[in-house]
Amino acid sequence: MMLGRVIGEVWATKRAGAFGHRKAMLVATLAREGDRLFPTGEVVVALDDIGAQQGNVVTVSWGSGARAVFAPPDNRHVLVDAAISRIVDAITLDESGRVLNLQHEEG
Amino acid sequence: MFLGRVVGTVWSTVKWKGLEGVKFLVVRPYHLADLIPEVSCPPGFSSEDGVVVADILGAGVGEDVIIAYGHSARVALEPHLKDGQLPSRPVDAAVVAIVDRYEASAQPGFDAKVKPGEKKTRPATSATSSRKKK
Amino acid sequence: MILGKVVGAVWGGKETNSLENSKLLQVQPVRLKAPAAADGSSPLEWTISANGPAVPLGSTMKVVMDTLGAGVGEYVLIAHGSRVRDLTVGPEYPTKEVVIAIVDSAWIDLGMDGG
Amino acid sequence: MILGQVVGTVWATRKNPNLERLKLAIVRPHFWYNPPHDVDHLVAVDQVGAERGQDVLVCVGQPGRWMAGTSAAPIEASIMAIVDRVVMGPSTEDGTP
Repeated sequence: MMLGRVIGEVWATKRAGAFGHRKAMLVATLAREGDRLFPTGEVVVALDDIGAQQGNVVTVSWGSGARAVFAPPDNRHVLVDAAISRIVDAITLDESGRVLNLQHEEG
Repeated sequence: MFLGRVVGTVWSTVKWKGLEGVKFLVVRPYHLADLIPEVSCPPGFSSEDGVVVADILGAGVGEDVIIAYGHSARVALEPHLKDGQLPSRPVDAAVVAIVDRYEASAQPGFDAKVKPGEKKTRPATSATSSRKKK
Repeated sequence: MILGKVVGAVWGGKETNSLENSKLLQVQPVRLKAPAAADGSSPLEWTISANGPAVPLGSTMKVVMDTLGAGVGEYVLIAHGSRVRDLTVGPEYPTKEVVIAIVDSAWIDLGMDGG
Repeated sequence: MILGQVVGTVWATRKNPNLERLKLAIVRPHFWYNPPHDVDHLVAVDQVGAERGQDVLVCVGQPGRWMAGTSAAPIEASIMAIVDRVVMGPSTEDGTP
């Protein structure tokens, strides 16, 4: 699983496999140093089933982990390799419990 | 999977059991610039120098091949496997096809640095580079 | 796979018991580079294990698990991944890179590889 | 998935039998995606009939093999969708694209 930030949205009508009504979001994966998040340069497309918005910090699950977000992992009609699994509200930064709050800028 | 050119061979007699009859080839992966001179690739991609791949299709030096990694590489060495059967050859890269011909050309289209809501297009360049097998 | 030269064996008395009686090798990844032929003649063939020319690739040495009895100075092919490890040494070993072949010789076509 | 653009096609007759009759496309990724191999292009099996120039979504791993009907198909990447539109938000303060 990786931390990422939603930076865009992808519309694809002609597609194989059951995306269903779900949106495909463009996600830039993030690394963290101390209390700062910064982009790794990696940008992927992850299917979103939980309503992530532009600017949200999220967790991205890969491969069979991504398919597990939608249905039993060996479910063969969910044809994805990345999915948003959590919208992150805050990150505890250290043992003292300092927290990095993440406001979700709306789109 | 990606395109590369076979540039050499590695011989080995002492190797893991199950790899008999498998050849090892040195392959230099193509870069986008090799395929389409005027197209730049997004930042971040470094250049891989050369990779050794397993082969049972008999690719020769100088031939273009398609290389796959991981599970795809292992099943490439066991074409008779049935769905659900697990491959057993311990390799992580292999030739899955020997290229007859490829064609590639620059295309107008989406540019990564796009302002909200707008899709920029790049001028089309018609140069098409294609490689026939020698 | 990665081609590398065995430059050392890594011994140790104290280790996790999942490493017992396993041999660890220090391997320097190399890039095949044919020596410049005086007359630029056709591709050269050389026995790489006789200290043939090879340019070290990158700085990081790898420590890999030997499965075939490779010795210092020999060249080996290293495969990566937990599935490869499971198929060779077995899942109980704490490594993801194993030797799958000891190299007898290697050949690279000078013209093809652009040096 | 990987967002990219179809820039070419590959024809091959000598290949793994599980790749018969499958169209092989050359894809230029629009972003770096931390590929398992440090190569800046992709060859993907085209499962949806994408044409050259179209933006597509490439899926890596098992889904492509499921589409081909067998886990024994040496398919690492498959084009799973043709992209109609990409909308990117304003680049945020930490310089994300």
